[in-house]
Amino acid sequence: MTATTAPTAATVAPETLSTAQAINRALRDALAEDPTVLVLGEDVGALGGVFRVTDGLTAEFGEDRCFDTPLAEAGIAGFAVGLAMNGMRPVIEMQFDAFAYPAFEQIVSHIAKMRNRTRGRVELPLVIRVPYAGGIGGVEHHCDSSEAYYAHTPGLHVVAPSTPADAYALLREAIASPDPVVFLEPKKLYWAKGEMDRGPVPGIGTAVVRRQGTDATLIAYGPSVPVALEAAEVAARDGRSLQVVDLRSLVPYDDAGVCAAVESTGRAVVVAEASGFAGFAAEVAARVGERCFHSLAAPVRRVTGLDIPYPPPKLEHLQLPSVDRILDAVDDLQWEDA
Amino acid sequence: MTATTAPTAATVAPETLSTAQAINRALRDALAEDPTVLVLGEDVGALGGVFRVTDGLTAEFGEDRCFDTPLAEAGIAGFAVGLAMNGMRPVIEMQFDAFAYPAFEQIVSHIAKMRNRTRGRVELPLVIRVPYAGGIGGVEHHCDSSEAYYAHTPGLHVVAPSTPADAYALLREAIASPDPVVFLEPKKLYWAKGEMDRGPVPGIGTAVVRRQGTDATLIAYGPSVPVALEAAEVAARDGRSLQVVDLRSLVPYDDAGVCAAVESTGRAVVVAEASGFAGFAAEVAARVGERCFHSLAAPVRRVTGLDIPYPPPKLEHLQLPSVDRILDAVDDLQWEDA
Amino acid sequence: MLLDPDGRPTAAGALPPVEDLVRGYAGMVVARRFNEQASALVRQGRLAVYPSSSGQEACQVAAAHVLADGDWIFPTYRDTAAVVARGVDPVETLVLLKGDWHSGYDPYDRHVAPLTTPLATQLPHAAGVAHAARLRGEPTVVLALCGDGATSEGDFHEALNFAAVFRAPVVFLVQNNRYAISVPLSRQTAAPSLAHKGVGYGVPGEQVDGNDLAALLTVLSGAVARARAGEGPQLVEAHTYRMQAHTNADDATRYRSDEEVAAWVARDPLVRLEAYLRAEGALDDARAATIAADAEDVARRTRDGINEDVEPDPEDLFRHVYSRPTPQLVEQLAMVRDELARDALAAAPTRQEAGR
Amino acid sequence: MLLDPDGRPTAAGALPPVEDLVRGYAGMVVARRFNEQASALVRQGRLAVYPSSSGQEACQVAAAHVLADGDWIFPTYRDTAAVVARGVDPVETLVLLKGDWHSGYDPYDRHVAPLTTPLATQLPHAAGVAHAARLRGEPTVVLALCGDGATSEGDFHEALNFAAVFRAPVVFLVQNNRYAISVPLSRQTAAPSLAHKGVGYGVPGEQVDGNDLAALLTVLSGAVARARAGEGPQLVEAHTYRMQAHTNADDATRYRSDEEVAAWVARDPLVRLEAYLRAEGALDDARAATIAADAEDVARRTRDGINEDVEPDPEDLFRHVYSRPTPQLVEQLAMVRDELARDALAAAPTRQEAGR
Ligand SMILES: Cc1ncc(C[n+]2csc(CCOP(=O)(O)OP(=O)(O)O)c2C)c(N)n1
Ligand SMILES: Cc1ncc(C[n+]2csc(CCOP(=O)(O)OP(=O)(O)O)c2C)c(N)n1
Ligand SMILES: [Mg+2]
Ligand SMILES: [Mg+2]
Repeated sequence: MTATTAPTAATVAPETLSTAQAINRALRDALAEDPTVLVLGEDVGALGGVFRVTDGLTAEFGEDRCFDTPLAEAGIAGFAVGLAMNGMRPVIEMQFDAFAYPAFEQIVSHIAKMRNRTRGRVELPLVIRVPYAGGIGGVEHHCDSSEAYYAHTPGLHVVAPSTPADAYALLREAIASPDPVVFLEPKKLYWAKGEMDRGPVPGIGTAVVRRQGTDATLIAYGPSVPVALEAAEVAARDGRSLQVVDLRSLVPYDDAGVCAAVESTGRAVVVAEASGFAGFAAEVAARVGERCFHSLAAPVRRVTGLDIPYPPPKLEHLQLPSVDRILDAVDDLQWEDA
Repeated sequence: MTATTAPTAATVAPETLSTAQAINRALRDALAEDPTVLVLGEDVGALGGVFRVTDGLTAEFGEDRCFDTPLAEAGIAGFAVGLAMNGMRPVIEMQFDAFAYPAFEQIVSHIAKMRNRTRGRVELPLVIRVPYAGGIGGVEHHCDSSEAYYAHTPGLHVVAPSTPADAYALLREAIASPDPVVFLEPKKLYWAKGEMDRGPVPGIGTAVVRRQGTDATLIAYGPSVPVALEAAEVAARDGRSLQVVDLRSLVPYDDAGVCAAVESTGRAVVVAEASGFAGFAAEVAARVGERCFHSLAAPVRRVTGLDIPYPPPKLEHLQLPSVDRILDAVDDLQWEDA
Repeated sequence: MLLDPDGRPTAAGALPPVEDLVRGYAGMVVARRFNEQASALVRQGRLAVYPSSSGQEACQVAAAHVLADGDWIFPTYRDTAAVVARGVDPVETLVLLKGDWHSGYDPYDRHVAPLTTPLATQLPHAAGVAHAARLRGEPTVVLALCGDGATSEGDFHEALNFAAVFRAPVVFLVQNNRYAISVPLSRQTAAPSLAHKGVGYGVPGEQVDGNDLAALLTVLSGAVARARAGEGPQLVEAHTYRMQAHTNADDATRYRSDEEVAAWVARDPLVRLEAYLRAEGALDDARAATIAADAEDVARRTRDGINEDVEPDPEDLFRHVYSRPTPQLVEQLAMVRDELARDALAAAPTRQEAGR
Repeated sequence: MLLDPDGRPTAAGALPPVEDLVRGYAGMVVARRFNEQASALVRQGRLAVYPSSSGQEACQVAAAHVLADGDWIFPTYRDTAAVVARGVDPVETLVLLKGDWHSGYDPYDRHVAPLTTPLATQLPHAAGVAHAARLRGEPTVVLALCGDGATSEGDFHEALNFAAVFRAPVVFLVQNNRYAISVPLSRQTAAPSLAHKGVGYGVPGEQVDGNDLAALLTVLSGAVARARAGEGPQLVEAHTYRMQAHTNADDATRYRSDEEVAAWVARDPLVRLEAYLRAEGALDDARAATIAADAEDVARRTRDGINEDVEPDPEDLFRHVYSRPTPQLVEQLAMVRDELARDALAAAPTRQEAGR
């Protein structure tokens, strides 16, 4: 679980897909390969999901394999628990992040704990897909960054891809996992295209360095990765070399990879869209502070969402970590030459 | 909101109450003083609550003021939203921490956001009382430390008393507050007796120094405060002077008070019963790391619950921050003489 | 059904007073025009999203018209036309969907709760508001709206049950438009009707033709009166249809046939009532023109208001999280102020722009 | 009611085969003895807590006896006697309540889900298990238990609805013992009965005397057969009473009168069936003695097993959080190992002890 550089494109011209298409393909391939895989949720059938992520799956695999449920998230999660207890590998869709909250008890008290409760006798190989976070001009309840709730709950894996290739590979791994995985799909990246890796992609639990850099390390995940990369690009023009680490997986967390990265630069900024207070970025900052203390030339800074309910569309730009805000934080890292 | 020393007992012999009695008195006094205060939940009526916290309230104030509801936590929370929208000040009881999860959507999407949604036109003066955390030999779902879920949600105040006097004063303040307050009552302290302060008690948002010390600062709240105090007592015998800060209020968080305390010693250990990963202690550690960086002689350490589902009674001692574990962490704070 | 799809009275019962029907008709014309205007504003990029109630105007208007001033109504995202019919300013009604703020009107002004998006979550609120009024001895009735899909949520169950146990004066009106986005009613329930759901709570349930304003006025007025009289909550299922897609973002052809839509368009609630009123002589061209002009006026005000560029105040983000900002919010506000001041000062493009 | 409280057959219908009644009676004797033994073990400090089903033994035993081997049962914390009747080891059954671990038996062995504490949450699981079996064409039926209080939870609603929509073969058995801890049924529902709740889901609902084993066997077998035959989920409400407090920690005198309890003790399910079987000549003193001896044997095994001090393995805490421990758990395990090793080594008292 060491941070590695993302594999470079193979010699064959790689295929380009959007994140939504990559996830659709992962579901299709999993359904085709394993008859126990089921896809269920609200509007995942005929409609193909409100983001078209499940497009065509019912037509291809039939009503028994990909199907609409009654409109009840606790019911969906609880039903999936039963399916998983009895030989299936359900992949459930929560239509938007905030609409997973009705399922919170099922997720925290059962999905996360069933293996533990039964000393490993009952496994729940299930995936909770959550279209996640903001940046799409959505109205309230459609833009929550809810990862902290899940990451704080022992028993759940929490994954957040930032590229189509990762979305495909990590979702396949999540579906194959004997453990429940909360799979956070950054909504604003659904339409972002990217090359599908030909070679193996590092697995769940491994961070990757998306951009090399020597002056400071930006640690990001999911929707914040492209912003961090853009900030690094701008900083490079100002002569500052920023490394960008993509966590990819929040649980398990890649301590070794992140520490190695931060130790190589001695400065760190954590970038995350969720409200900062008691958010996942706090864990990253605390861990880096604990583990890399003597390598740090400056306090670990966080660039996160404000501690407010997600703003209405006209104001959401103020909530999202921007290139400017990241660069301001980098500027604050107590440079000797400043 | 500066950390102050808890007021010392007045000259009149102070009264001694258990935490449960202090909370009962706060409810009784609030019901008596304000006809809009209502107490509702499961078994809060004739039974007086499974911890007897609401004992006698129905008898004294009648069925309209303190009453049992159907067994449905989302319903209780949602019903309370309506009561609060229409002139009441409901105080709801969630029977145990984990049984508040069915109400998660109501808490996160409505209770926390109603003021914000309506630009302050609709206030929700309501209190969610949660018998909270472990140490009582309870079976699964009866010992969760769920503060991180609430503290991460903008719009909620989160309070966790550690003494009967605080329990009384903070609950009175919570009931009087125009904002929703999640009031975390450490179950294992329900029967702990303490003196009721005669003088004013610092308000919500203020941390207090419970014990003076010069070598390192222990930062704790709720059920961990007595453990931190005990650790400081033992350490004193070993010649190490530990300061103990009781946060009392997680949201708002007393940055000024905590920083002043940590800067006075240069070393900090955060103590909390919840699983550490992405827990509230991470926020404290991250903030102290960010704000007191140059005063810190050692990384901020956390002594928290393990990242596992709360253990069964026979093993819960391994989950709880113990005096030994706190002292081990203090030993790790890179003492020059070590 | 008091009026058949062609607007002819049926034998099912007496019709409401004709003034109420004319007033209801006028309300529906406004509602339809409002729906069309809002949909146009989405296409023009002035609203972020709009879930139209086109086809459901009889429910929307009846829900507002059966209530007394002190009563409350709890709308969903789709019930903007009901909110307008209740007397809320149309521009304020659309603030959520424009994206300036989460909610635009003062809920206490006309006793209209904020439009609620998480399904069925407003229903227990309605029960609580009703119970608070009852504790004070006030005659308030609360009308709570939801869709067929929302009846599957646990909150629907808990709300009806709380209301029933506490005999709270709530009328639950389910607009059964047969779909929850794409999911047909057969995936929501195996019960003979949604009104049957009342049985499990001891709540009287009734079905009504949701495209028949006359029937709706009669059934809902009855339910409101019973609730007000202390008979406890009431459940009404109105059979209706949304003639448009779920929202502008939806593609309804993926899950509904043209024939099905056409059959429902033939049951348009406006056409039906207009036919009746004209046949009765209660509506002539002159009156119809006045009504249309009023509707046009609402549309114009809506359009003008929405087309006005309001600069939402960033400081509002911090003002209403708590009654007083926390120290953390005070710091964050200072950061945002500083950023905005720097942005404003910068004659040169910001770094972010430069980076693009 | 097939047998009246005095054990006399009523005119309500034919009784099940007498062997089934004798087997059921034997099961109830075991269940009663098991309840008493477990309650005694709480008083002796060997169990952390025990929610007794004393008085509800007919429901407990019937629920287990009507199922085929491949069927599943989903119990609550109160249904330990049903779990034992299903063939799970009594000591393993009590592990949760002893506090050694959260669940003690292998759910796949006898197809018994773990005892579930969060109310009604197991009901959607039951629907999912049933649906999975149905997808594979297996004849499995799932019997899911809950109490009267639990019917108020949203999960009850969602589970019945999912089962109905998917025609999942689930029998929902509500043991209506009239209280949810202290809260009486009148605070849970205003419906004429809990069986009426089936109506809102299109699920057939039936009421049965929950202290009449004969009636329970008949009604539940019928429900299981209909579910197995593809008729979809079934709801059965059994009227019963817990003769003890909610748990040992409860004080039932705060909310129930002695008279009420006495009236229900007079309807003891064991007494009633014993009277009938003796009257029929199906039970004599010799057979009763054998049954009592068997029950005594179960009690002894329970006592012995629970009295055995199992040292729970601390490493189990880390072993089963995920299929493979995360790096974080590996570190935490190392810390705990180190602590335990130091504790073990320490001849001197630990610092913590010294501090006390
Ligand atoms: C708790 C929750 N889950 C999911 C959604 C997403 N969603 C918005 S509208 C809708 C369909 C609602 O159907 P129905 O209740 O029939 O109302 P209609 O839209 O037909 O008026 C869904 C699934 C939501 N808003 N809230
Ligand atoms: C979700 C949830 N809320 C609250 C509780 C606490 N609690 C445990 S048992 C109980 C009463 C249950 O009553 P009922 O469903 O009638 O079952 P009974 O105990 O009578 O068998 C309550 C409130 C719980 N276990 N789960
Ligand atoms: Mg609908
Ligand atoms: Mg009960």
